[in-house]
Amino acid sequence: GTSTDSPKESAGAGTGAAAPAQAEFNAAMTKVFNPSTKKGGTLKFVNSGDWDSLDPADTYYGYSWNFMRLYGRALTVFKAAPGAEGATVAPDLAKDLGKPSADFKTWTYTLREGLKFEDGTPITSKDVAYAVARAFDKETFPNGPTYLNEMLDWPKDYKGAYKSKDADFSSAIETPDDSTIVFHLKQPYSGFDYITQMSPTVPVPKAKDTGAKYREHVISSGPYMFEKNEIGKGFSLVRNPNWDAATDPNRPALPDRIEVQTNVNADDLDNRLLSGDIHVDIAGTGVQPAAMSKILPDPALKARADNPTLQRLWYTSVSPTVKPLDNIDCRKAVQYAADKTGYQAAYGGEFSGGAIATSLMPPSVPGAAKIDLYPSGADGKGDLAKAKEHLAACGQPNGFETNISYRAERPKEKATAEALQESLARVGIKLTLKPYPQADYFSLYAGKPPFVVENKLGLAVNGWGSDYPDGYGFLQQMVDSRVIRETGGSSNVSVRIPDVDKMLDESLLEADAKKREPMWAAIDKRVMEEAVILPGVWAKSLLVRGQGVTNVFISDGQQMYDYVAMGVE
Amino acid sequence: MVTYIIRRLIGAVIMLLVVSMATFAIFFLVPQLAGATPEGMASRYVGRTATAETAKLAAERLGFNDPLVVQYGRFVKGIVAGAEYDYGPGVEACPAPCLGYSFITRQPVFPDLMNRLPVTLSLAIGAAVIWVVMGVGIGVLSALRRGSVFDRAAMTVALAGVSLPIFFTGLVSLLVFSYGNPFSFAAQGGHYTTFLDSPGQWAYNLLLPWITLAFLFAATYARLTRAGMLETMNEDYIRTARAKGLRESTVVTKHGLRAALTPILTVFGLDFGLLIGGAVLTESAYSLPGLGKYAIDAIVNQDLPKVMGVTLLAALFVVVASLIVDLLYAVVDPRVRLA
Amino acid sequence: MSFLELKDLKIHFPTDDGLVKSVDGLTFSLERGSTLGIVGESGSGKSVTSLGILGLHKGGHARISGEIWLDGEELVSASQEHVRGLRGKKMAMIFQDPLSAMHPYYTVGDQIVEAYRIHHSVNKKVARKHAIDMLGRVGIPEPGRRVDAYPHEFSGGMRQRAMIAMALSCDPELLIADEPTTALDVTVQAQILDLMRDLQREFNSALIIITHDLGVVAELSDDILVMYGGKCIEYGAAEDIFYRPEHPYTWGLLGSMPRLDRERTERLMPIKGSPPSLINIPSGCAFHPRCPYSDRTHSKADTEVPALLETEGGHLVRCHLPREERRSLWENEIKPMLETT
Amino acid sequence: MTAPLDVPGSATEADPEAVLAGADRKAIQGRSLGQIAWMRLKRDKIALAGAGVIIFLILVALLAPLIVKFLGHPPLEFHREKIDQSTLTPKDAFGGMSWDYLFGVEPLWGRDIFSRIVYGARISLLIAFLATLLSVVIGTVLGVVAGYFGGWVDAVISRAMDVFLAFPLLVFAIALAGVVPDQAFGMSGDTLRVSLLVFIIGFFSWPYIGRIVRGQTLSLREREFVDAARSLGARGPYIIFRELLPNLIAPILIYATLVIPTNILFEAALSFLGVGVRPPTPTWGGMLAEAARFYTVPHFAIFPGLAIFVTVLAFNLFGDGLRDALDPRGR
Amino acid sequence: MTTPNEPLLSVQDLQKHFPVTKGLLKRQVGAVKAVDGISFDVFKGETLGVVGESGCGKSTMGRLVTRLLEPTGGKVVFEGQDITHMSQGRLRPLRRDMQMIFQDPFSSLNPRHTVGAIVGAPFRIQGIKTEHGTKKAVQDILELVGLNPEHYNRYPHEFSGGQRQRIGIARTLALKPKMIIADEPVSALDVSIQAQVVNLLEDLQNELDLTYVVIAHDLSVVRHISDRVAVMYLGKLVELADRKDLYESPMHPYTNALMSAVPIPDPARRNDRERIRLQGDVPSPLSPPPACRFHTRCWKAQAICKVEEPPLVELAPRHQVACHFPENVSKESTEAVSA
Ligand SMILES: Nc1ncnc2c1ncn2[C@@H]1O[C@H](COP(=O)(O)OP(=O)(O)OP(=O)(O)O)[C@@H](O)[C@H]1O
Ligand SMILES: Nc1ncnc2c1ncn2[C@@H]1O[C@H](COP(=O)(O)OP(=O)(O)OP(=O)(O)O)[C@@H](O)[C@H]1O
Ligand SMILES: [Mg+2]
Ligand SMILES: [Mg+2]
Repeated sequence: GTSTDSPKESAGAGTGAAAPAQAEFNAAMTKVFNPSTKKGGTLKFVNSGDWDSLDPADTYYGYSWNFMRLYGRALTVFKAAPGAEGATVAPDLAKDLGKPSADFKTWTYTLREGLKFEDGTPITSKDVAYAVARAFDKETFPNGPTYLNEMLDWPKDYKGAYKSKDADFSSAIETPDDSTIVFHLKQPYSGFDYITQMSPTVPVPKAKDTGAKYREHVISSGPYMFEKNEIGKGFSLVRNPNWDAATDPNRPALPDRIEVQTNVNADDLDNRLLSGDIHVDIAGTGVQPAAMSKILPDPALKARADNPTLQRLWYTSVSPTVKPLDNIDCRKAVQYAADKTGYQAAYGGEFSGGAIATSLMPPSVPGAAKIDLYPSGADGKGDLAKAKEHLAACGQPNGFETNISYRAERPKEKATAEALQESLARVGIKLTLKPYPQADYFSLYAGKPPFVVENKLGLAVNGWGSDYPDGYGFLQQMVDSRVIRETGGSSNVSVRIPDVDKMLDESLLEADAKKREPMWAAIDKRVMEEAVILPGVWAKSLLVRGQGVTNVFISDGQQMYDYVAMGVE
Repeated sequence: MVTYIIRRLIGAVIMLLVVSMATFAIFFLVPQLAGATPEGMASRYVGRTATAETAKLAAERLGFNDPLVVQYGRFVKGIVAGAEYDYGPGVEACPAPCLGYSFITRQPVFPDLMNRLPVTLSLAIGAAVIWVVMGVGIGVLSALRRGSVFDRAAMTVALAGVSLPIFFTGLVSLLVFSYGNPFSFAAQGGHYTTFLDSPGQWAYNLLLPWITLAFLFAATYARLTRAGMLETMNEDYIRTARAKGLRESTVVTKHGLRAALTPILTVFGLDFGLLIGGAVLTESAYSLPGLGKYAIDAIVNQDLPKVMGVTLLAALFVVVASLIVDLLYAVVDPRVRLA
Repeated sequence: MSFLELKDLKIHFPTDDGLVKSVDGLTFSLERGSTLGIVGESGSGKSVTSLGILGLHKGGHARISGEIWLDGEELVSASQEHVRGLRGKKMAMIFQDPLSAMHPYYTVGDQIVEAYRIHHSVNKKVARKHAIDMLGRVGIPEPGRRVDAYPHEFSGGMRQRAMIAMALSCDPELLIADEPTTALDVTVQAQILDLMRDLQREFNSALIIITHDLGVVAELSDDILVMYGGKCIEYGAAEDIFYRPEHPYTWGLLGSMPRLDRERTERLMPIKGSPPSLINIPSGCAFHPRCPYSDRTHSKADTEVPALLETEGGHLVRCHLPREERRSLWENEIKPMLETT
Repeated sequence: MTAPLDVPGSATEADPEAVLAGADRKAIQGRSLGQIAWMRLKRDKIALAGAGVIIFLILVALLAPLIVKFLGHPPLEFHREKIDQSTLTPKDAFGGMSWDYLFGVEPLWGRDIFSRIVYGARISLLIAFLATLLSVVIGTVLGVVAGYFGGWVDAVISRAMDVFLAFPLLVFAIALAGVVPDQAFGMSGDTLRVSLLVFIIGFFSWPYIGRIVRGQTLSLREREFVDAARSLGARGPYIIFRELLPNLIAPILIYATLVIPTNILFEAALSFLGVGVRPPTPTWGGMLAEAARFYTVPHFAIFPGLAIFVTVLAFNLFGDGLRDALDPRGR
Repeated sequence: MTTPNEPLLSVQDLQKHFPVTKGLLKRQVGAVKAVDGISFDVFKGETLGVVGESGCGKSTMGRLVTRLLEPTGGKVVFEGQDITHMSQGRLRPLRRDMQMIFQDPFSSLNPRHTVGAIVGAPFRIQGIKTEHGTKKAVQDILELVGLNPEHYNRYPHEFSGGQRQRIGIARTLALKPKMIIADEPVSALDVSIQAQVVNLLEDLQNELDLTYVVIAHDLSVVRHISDRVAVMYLGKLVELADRKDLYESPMHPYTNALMSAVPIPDPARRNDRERIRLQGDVPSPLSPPPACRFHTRCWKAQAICKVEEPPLVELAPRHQVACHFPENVSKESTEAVSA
C-alpha cells in the first residue's frame, strides 16, 4: 500500500466475448469496450511522472504492476476481465493457483512447461526463487513491496541474494526441482495467491542480474521485451520472440510495439490524449482539472471517459498527540465541522475526486460496511451545531488554533487544506497551512511523531490506497500503531489504538475469508470512534479512453485500464 | 595567453568549488539545522515501506553518517578520480567526472546531464540566434533613427518585453498558439525531437519556446544595442571616419557597430552561459526535458546528486562562456590584454 | 574668389534648454598655401565651425545657413553625398585628441589605408605601401613595422603624427587642424608644429589651425581670426593682431598671457567674468558685459550688435568704440602695460 | 595709472556679480543636482506615468483591506456557489466577471480574483522593496568597501560577485526556498516566508548593485575632491560617508529602481514554482501557477499576469526616466 | 625675496616607486619610478615652480609632500618635523599648515556639496570652532577669493571653471595654511580666466604671507609666478635655480630645449628664434634610461652620460644642475665640480 499512487494486482487473459460496447460514459467499467483480436500497431503510453523503477523487485506503483505484466510474468496474475472478475487471481507462470498446506503455512506452485526468457534460456523455479531472494535486499531495491520479506520464514540474519550470497534460504523458499517452488510462511495466510501476483515473483536470471542497474534492462519473461530504455525520457518494448502464447492464456499480446514517454507535462498529456495523439495516460489517476472542465460539459468527450472508484481513501490524520486534539471531543468537533463537499471539490469533484467518505474502507473493498459516525448534515457541509457542542465539551467553546500540513507539490492537498481551513473556521477552529516537501513529508515532517508534536501539526492531509483488494491490505499500513516510528517515515501518523493492533493480529489468524471480513469493518468502526482519521473522499478517477484503442476495460484488480489486454486498431 | 587561460581555469575551479559547497550546504546543512538525522534524511530514499533498519542501512550506504566535510570530500573526489557504487551484485565504477548517482533513480548523474544537455542547447541556441538577430537589428535601426516612429514603437515593445514574466508569456502563447485551438501553428509543450532524428520536427517543436525566450532577450538586447550604438556614434572616431569621407553605411557598420557590439558580447556570453545551465522557467512552462526541468524535478525529489550535477554544470557553462567571451574580446578589441 | 570662403555661416543647435547659437554669422576667406589661425576661448564655436566646413553637421539636428565656398563649389546647399566625396580628398581634418579620434579596433595602417582607398581605387597592397610612405613622411620611425600597430600602442606624439598622415593621405587641399597640439607636451608640440609647417609648404594646401594658444597661432598663421560667442570679433594678418589689435577682447587675451620671452610683468591683466553661454548671448555686443569700455559706447553696447568693419588692409574689427579711441587706448594704455618689466 | 583690464582691488578684482553675469544664471540659480533632475523628470511624461502607477500600486497595497471592503470580497472567502461543482470552473461566462466580482472568481473555490490581486500587490511590493533594500545595502556596503579599499579586499569581493553572477540563481533559490523548514530563525508562517524570500532575492541580487557601486567608487576615488578631503586630514569614514556616498546616491537610486522590477519578477517566478509565500496568502506568481492548472479559464491567468506586467513596466518606465534625469550623459 | 635660513619644507632624496604587478598573486614585475630621488628646500614666503613634461613625476612629488602618498624612500621635513612616515592621525594637525590646490576644477569639488559645505569642510574635519560660526568664516573666505558670499548655498555646477577654481582655493585658505602646493592650478582654464587665478594667487600670497609650490607644465606661467624654478625629467630634478637665472641662462640642455620649444606669441620672432628640437618622446618611467636619463634625447650626450649619473650640484650661486655638460657655465665652476 502506499500513500501515493497505489499498486494493485493484475489481470488475467482473455478479453472475453462481451458484446461491443457503445461509446458512452463508463462504457469500459463493466464491459470490454471496442473488443478486437487484431494484432499489430503501436500502443503509445505517456506518463506525466516517472517510474520508481522498472525492476520488478523495486517498483510499487499500481500502474507499474499493471504495465509490468507486458514484460514480466509472476507466478499468478489478476484476470484480464472487466469489473469484479478482474480482481480474481489466475495462474500465470504457475500451472495452477498455489496449493496451500492444511495450515496455510506452506504454498506450492508448479511452473508451466516451455517457459523462456527473452534470450531463450528456460525459466525455472530457481529463477523465481532468486528473484524473491534478491528482492529481499531493500537497500538495493528500496521501493518494492516487502510482503514476502515479512511473511516468509527467512533464516535469521538473511540479507538477500547479494549480501548473503550463498546462504541457504530453504527455510523460506524451496525449489525441489526446476518446475516446483515451495514457500514457507511464518504465519498462516490464506490469501497468498494475491501476494504471488506481485512483481517480486517475476523471475530474474541470476546470470543477467545487475542489481540496481537491472532496471535499465529487465530480462523479459512476457510477450514484450525492452528495445530501448532512456530513463527519465521513456522507453519502447517490442515483441519477445521467445515468448510462447501457448504457455500464456492470460495475454492476448495484440500490439507489435509499445512506446512509453515519461515526464510529460500533465496538461499536455491530457490534451494529447484527447486529441488522439497518444493512447493511454499510464498513471491511471485521471485527468487534470483543466481537461476535466473540457470533458464533462462536452457529451462527445464525456462518452470517451470512464469514472472508476478506487480502493483509495483521501483523508486527513487528526493527531491525538497535539493539544487540544488529545481530547476526543475536540477531534469530534473537527469531524463534524469539516465540509465534506469542499473536500470532494479539492480532489476534483464527484467525478475526478470521488465519493464523500464517511469511514475508512471504500465500498469496493470486500467487507466494507456503511459506517457514518459523524454525519455531516443533509448538504454534506458539516454539522456545525454538533461541532460546537463537542467544542464546548472539549473546553474550547470558541474554537482553537492548530496547523494543517500537506505536501507542497500536490495542488489537491493544498486545496484540501484550504477547504478545511475555511470550513473549520466556521466553528472557530483556526488552521494554519504548512506545506512540506513531498519527498520528506513522512520522513521528516508529518510522519515524524516528535515533529508533529513540536510543530503542532494537529491535522495532516494524507491518503492511502490498497495494494490488493483485501481489508488487511487496505487497513494495516493506515491503522497499525506499530508501524509508527519515532524517527519518522510511516504514513500512519495518528492511529494509536491498542485495540486495533490486537484486532489486526487476530484477523490474520483467521483463515476463513468470510469470517475475516466483518473483522475489517469492526476495525474501521473502532478507528472512527476515536476520530483520529477524518475521512475525505473515496477516490475516483476520470479516465479517458485513447482513440483507436481496442479491448479497453477497467478491472477491479487494477482500478484503471488493464494494459495487458489492450490493442490498437 | 596560455598562462592566462590556465589562470582563469584555476579561478574557475575555485569558483565551482564554492558553488558546489554552497549547494551541498543547502541540502545537508539546512535540513540538519532543521533537525534531520542521517536516518531521517536517508529515509527519503528508501521507499515507502522501509523499516528503520533499512533507513539506517541506506544512511550508511549514502554515507550520511560521516561528517559533512568527509561527504563533501567524497563528492569532489568522485569528480576528480571517479568513484565506485554498490549496485548489489557488484560494484560499478563511475569514471571521472563522476557527479555521483541519483539517490532515487540510482542512475549516474553525468550521463543524465549529457542526455538533457542537447535539449537545453537546442533551446538556447535557437533562441539565441533569433534574439541576437532581432535584438541587435532592431537596436541598431532604432539608434540610427532615433526619435522616429519606428524607434519609439520598437522601444515600447522592448520595454514591454522585458516586463513580461516568461512563465506568463509561455502560458499565454501555449493558450493562444497551441493546445489544439484554431490559431495554433506550434507544437504543444513537452515535445522534443532530436535534431538528428528530424530537423523539421525539432524546429517545429521548439518554435514556441524559442520565440518566447527570444522575445524576452531580444527586448533586452534591442535596448542594450540601441544605447550602445547611440554612445558609439558619438565617439570621436566616428567623426574621424566621417571626416575621411567614408560612406555612412560603412561608418555605421565597420566603425560603429563593431565597437557597439563588443560590450554586448559580454552580456551575451553570460546570458548564454546561464541559459545553457538551465532555462528553468522556459523549460517548466513548456515542459521541455532539458537541464532546467531536470533541476526542478531533482529539487522536488530532494535528489541531491542531481541538483549538484546541474548546478555545477550550469556554473561551468557560465565560467566557460565568460572565458570564451574574454578571449574573444581580446581578439575583437586589441586594447584588451590578457594578463 | 578665394579658395575657401565662408559667408555669414550660422550653425545653431536646438536643444532642450534652448537654441545654441554655436556659430552665428561667420565670414572669412582663405587662399591656398596660406594659414589661418582661429583663436578663442572654450565654447566660442571653433570646433563647430570646422566641422561645419567639412559638412559633418549634415544629417544631424543642426540648423545651418549661410554659404561655404570651397574651390568654387558651394557646400551648404550641396548634397550630403557630394560633400562626403570631398571629405578626405579635398578637405581633411586633424582632431585634438588622437587617441579617441582613432578607432581603437583597427591598426593605424588600416585606418590610413581606408582613408586612401575611399578616393583611390587601388588594391590593398598599394594602399598599404602608401600608408607606410605617409607614416615615414610624418616622421614615424620604422614605418614598415609601425603600420601594423594599434593606436593605443603609440605614444601621444606618434598618434598625432599618424592622425596627420591619415589626414594627408589623399593630398587634401584644405587641412583643418582642431587644437592639434593641446594634448601634447611642449617638446612634442614643437615637433608637430614644425611638421605641419613643413608639410603645408610641401603640399601647398590651405591650413586652418584652431587653438586657444596665441603662441601656436603666432608660430604658424598668416592670418588670425578671433572668435567670441560664435562670432568673429577681430580678423587680420598675424602682425596686425599681435602688434595692432583693436578689439578689447584681443587686448584681454594678450594681457592675460604670461610670456616666456619677457621678464615677468608685475601683474597679468585678465578679462573679468567668464565667456557667455551660447544660448543666451548677451544682447548687443556679446562682449559688453566683460568689456571695461562698454560705458564709452553711448549705451550702444547692449542694444546694437556692432558690425565687423574693415579698419585698414584686411584688418576687421567688431567694436562700437570709435577707431581713434581704440587706437589711442591700445597705444597709450594697453601696450605699455604689456611691455612693462 | 588705471589698468583698464584689471579691476583694482587685488584679490576681489572680479566683481562677483559681474563674474556671474556672463552666463544666464537665472535658470539654474540655487538648484542642487537633485532639483535639476527633478525638473527633467517632470518633463518626462512617460516616467511620470510610471511613477503614477507605482504610487497607485503602493496605495492599493496599503489600502488593500479598504479597497476590498468596498469593491470585493475577502480574499480568502469561498464562493462555491459561483462554481460549477462538477467541472469546478466558474458557472458564469467570462470567469464570473461582474460588478460584484470585478475580475471574476477563481475556479475551485470561487474566491474573488480582484481582491486576491489587490492583496497580492502587498506581497509583491513588500518583497520587492525589502529585497531591493537588502541588496542595495549589501551591494552598497561591499561595493564601496571594494572600490574604496581596493587591493585584496577588492579582489575578494569582486570574486564573490563573479561567483554570484555565475550561479544558476533560480535553481539555487528554489532549492533554498524549498528546504528551509517551516519554523526557523524565530519566525514562522508568512513572516518567515517573506523574510526568506527577501533574503534570497536580496542576497542574490546584490552583486548587480555591488558592481555598479564599486565601479562608481573606483572612479570617484580618483576624483580630486577625495584627495582634497584627505589632504584636509579627513578619515576613511568621513570620506566614505560625506564625500563618496552623496555621489553614489544617484546611481544607487537608478539601479534600485531598475532592480525592483527584476525582483518582482523573481518573486513571481519563485511563487510560480511553488516555493514562494504559502497559500492561501495570495500572490501573483502563485495565482499564475494555479491558473496554469485551470488554463481553460483564461481570465484566471490574465489578471495576475497583467498585474505583474503593469507593475514591472511601471518600475521600468520610471527607472528609465530616472536614469535619464539623473545621468547627464543620458541625453 | 628674503630667504630665511630655515626652510619651511625640506625634501631629501625623495622616492616613490609604484609597483607594477602581474598575475593572481600580484607578483611584482617592476616599478614605475615616478619620483626617484629628488631633494630641494622651500623657504618661507617664496614660490617654487616645478616644471617638466607629462609623466615626469610632478604630481607624484606634490602628493608625496602632502603625504597623500607614502614615500618609498627619502625624507620630507615640514617645519622641522619629519613627516615622511608620520601616521595620518599625527599628521592631521599639521595639515592645517600645508594645503593643496588641484588641477581640475571640475573633479576637485564634490558636486553634491554646496559651496558652503566645501569651503567649510576644513573646519569640520579639523574640528575647528570659529568665532562667529563656520558660516561667517566661510563667507569671509569666499569674499577673500572674489566670490559672492551669498553663493554659500550654491552647488559647484552652477559656477564657471574659474569660479570653481576660486572655490578650491578658498577651501585651502580656510585653515590659514603656511604653505600651499598647487598642482597645475590653471592649466584647465581658459587664458582669460587663467590670468584671474594667477593674479589671485599672487595677491593671496602677499596678503597672507603664503609659501607656494606651484606645479605646472606651462613654462610661461611658472616664469610669471615663481621665485625659484625646479625642472624635472623622468622622476629626477635636473635643474633648480632662481627664476631669472634659469630662464636667462639655463644650464641643463633639457631646460634649454624645453624653453625653446615654447611657442612665442610674437609673429615677428617665428623665424628668428634659435630652436632646439628634441627628438622623440619622454621614455617610459617603467624602464628609464640608465645614468643620465636625458641622454637618449640629448644632443650633447657622450659616453659618460650613459654610464654615470650626474649629481645635482650647485654650479653657480643658488643654481643647481645635474649634467655632465652644462651650458652657460663659467669655466671655474665646471672645474670646481670635476675636481
Ligand atoms: N551637437 C551639438 N548640440 C548642441 N550644442 C553643441 C553641439 N556641438 C557643439 N555645441 C555647443 O556649441 C558651442 C561651441 O562648441 P565648440 O566645440 O565649437 O567650442 P570650441 O570653441 O571648439 O571650444 P573648445 O576650445 O572647448 O574646444 C558649445 O557651447 C557647445 O556646447
Ligand atoms: N598610482 C599610481 N600607480 C602607478 N603609477 C603611477 C601612479 N601615479 C602616477 N603614476 C606614474 O608615475 C609617473 C609620474 O606621474 P605624475 O602624475 O606624477 O606625472 P606628472 O608629472 O604629474 O604628469 P602630468 O603633467 O601628466 O600631470 C607616470 O608615469 C604615471 O603613470
Ligand atoms: Mg573645440
Ligand atoms: Mg600631474
